[in-house]
Amino acid sequence: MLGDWLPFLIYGLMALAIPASLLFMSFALAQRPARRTRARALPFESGVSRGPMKEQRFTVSFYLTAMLFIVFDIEIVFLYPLAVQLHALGWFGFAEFGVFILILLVAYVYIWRKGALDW
Amino acid sequence: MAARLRDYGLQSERLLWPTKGPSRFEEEMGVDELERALGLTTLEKAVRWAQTKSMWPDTFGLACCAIEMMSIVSARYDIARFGMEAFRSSPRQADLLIVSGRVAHKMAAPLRQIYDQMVEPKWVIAMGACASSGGMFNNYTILQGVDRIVPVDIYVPFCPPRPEALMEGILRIHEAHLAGIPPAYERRSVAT
Amino acid sequence: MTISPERPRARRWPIVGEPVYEGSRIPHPIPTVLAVPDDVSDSEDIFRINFGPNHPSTHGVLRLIVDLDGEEVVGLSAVIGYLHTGFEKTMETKTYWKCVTYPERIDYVAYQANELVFVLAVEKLLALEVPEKATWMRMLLCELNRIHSHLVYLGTSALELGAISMFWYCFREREQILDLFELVAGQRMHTRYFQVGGLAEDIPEGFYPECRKFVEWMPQALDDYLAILDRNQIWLERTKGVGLLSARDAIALGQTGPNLRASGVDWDLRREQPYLAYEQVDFRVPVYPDGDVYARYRVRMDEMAESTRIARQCLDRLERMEGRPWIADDRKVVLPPREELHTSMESLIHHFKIVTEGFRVPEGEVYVAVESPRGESGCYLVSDGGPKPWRVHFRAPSFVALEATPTCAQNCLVADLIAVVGSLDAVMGDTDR
Amino acid sequence: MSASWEDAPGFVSIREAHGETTVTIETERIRDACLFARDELGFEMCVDLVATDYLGWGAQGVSGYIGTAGGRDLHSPMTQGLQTLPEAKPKRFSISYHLLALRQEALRVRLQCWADDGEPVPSVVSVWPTCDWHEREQYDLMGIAFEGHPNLSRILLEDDWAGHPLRKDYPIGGEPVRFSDAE
Repeated sequence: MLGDWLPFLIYGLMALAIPASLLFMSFALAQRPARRTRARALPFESGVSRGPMKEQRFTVSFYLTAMLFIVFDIEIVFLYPLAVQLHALGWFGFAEFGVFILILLVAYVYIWRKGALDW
Repeated sequence: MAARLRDYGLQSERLLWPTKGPSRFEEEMGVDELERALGLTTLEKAVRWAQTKSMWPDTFGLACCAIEMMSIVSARYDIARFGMEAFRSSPRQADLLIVSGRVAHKMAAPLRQIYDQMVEPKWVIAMGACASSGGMFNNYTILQGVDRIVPVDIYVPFCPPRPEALMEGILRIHEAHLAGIPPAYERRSVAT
Repeated sequence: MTISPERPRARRWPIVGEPVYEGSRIPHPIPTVLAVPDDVSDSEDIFRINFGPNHPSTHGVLRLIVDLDGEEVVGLSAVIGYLHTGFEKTMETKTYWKCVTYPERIDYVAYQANELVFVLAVEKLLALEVPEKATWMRMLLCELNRIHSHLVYLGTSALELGAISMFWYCFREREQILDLFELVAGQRMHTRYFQVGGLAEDIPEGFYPECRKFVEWMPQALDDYLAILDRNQIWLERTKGVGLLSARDAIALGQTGPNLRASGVDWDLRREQPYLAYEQVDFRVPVYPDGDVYARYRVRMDEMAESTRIARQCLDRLERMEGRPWIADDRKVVLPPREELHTSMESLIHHFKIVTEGFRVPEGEVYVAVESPRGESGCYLVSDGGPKPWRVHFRAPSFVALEATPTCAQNCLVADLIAVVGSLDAVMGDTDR
Repeated sequence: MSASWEDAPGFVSIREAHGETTVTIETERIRDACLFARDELGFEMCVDLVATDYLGWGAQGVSGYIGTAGGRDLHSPMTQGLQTLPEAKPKRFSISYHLLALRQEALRVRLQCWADDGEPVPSVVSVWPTCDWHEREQYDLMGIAFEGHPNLSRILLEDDWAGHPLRKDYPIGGEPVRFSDAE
């Protein structure tokens, strides 16, 4: 039984090899800087950075936007199993997910009206 | 007879001057016959070849030469043929610093800091007369030549240099690197 | 969009359309620094970043110190001087002959306008009569340079707002203009083709058909740009209603040129104070009342169309001036022609005097202003009668345009700040001089 | 124009040259004169603000271009007889305000006031906000102290730069070049 999974394994390994080789080559073949100059450790701030970046708080609106993205992005993950099993589930699956999408639409209209989307 | 860059498939020198003999870089870096015949190459040469084929310049536009530097990206001169059309804005991803324009004393410190923050191996082109030698401004505010603060690989004359002149400078850097000539900061002490 | 008729109609105040916003938005204590409002300034949320000298979107080495509250710009102040080249001090040590090369490098995108303004200032002090052919050729080259400058503006500012392909379209037309400059003067930029007294050389014969070809092609290229950008929803979203500047604020901040005409002030030096031969040329002045980034973009697009019309009319006139003198023949100022040196002794003496010591400009002070692509570019020249200028000062439209950044950048996002700085079209060489 | 230049506050003299009018104003009254110019005479825009240093003005004597009976020493062109001496200036620095009236017949005027080294000049930022940077630049390069300016600091040069480069007694700087003709 395991045999027919072999091509998938080989394909997975090859897919894994590409990022691994990128990482390895850029690490192994890179030229080490000759002298650790102080300026290299500084953050790049268009050429006028004085010291390491001091701790700065981010406003909450970034966090809000991130949360909204997660809510609406994970929704797509749930669509994958539906797509794979669409024939098996037939109309029942379609209706089921219609309700799922509908609920998310209500959420979308709510946050749109609340103004969470515009900055 | 020492191998010629043409055998490496490098036509740059020949584009401009087909009948020219082996360039000075080749005489210095002779390659023995066997290795060339078998097409073998050391890992280091392969890495150098990869580095020259995607040497990304840093957008360091100062003055009039910056306008001509912009036009080498345009369709007519198209530096993309040498894999260089991605003008990186941060020195962390840039290999080549084209100082295009006159450097005031107020700009010297940021220039030096950006040069330090660039990744190795890095090259510097002093584009135009003002970057190479202060040009026609010999006064209190202009740095008389960028090589006072950063080691420079190639000086491109004219004011402003034609895009072809700048590309000639870039090709010279590619050729020098392929022939094994180390960048300027290794040959010369890093200018204090 | 209203295009004012060719001849100025009687009006007390040249403002067109209703004001963009009431009152004035110029920051109070210091007009050029947007201070962080008190209620927000003490919280640590304010994030200060440097749009530093080496930034892809500031055209050249402008440094903006921006205080951000999240994505919103609440504080802004500009630091300039990273390209201060000391033109005025250097020109005081050069004779007038050598000085003509310097102004081109000040505003290196609109170099012909700077060269013209210095040469006109010296000629005004000398009260020198310039032949008609030279006047018309100067006007033609200045209009070509205006198209060139607006193309560089359009290419780079569209590139920053995401319309990357515009960069390649605009630089394709720009190459054609640079070929014309190369044909006329031998070099693409900084041609030094204007001389005190007229032109440096006669017009080469191949120039007229080449220029005619460009002038025929340009309107179609402009339609291509409009087809790409004008109905592009992203472009409209990013530019409409961003960076507002009302007419009163623009005048108070001394804005001139496209920035002023985009704020609804119907003012163009080529029509109000005609210099060269602009009164004999028929062109229209685009004025938009909205005062935002889109209005400035539209003003520059229409100006390119108008400049093409002017260039066409200049070509028609120039083609009828074959064999006319292209430089004044005042021997005290203009070098005598070479062949004359072999025969006449006076020409040899004049030639020697001008070359060694430089021609003298009578004592006096004069201010000449010209409509450069960025606005009113002026030259204040003081002469003590000697061969070297005593004081030269260039009125830089970009220097003044950057003063308007804090006013335009109020309550806009960081991304809009790039659109605003791009639309003000400031060239750093011009700002720092 | 209902009011004319004569009744501008601090009016000293008016001069026409090369088609331009130059109105000389007393230095202390320059801000009132600018307010007068903007409100009464309609000069809404201050186009430019320039300071000029007249140290050593006319010192070397300026000669016309005509040779003299005694002949000429070609090597130092300045030895001709002194034909003309440029007209003497009241004080060392002249500060010129170029004004523009956005009207049908475009009108330009130059308000000029004279100041010595270190003499404060009233700032006109309150009249025309655009003069903020112009004044900072003239302070930076020429050393004119504009009192009443909200943010008078260096704008073009580094903050710790010593001296004001555009003054006549400030050397051009740069490096000595072997073959230059600079005396």
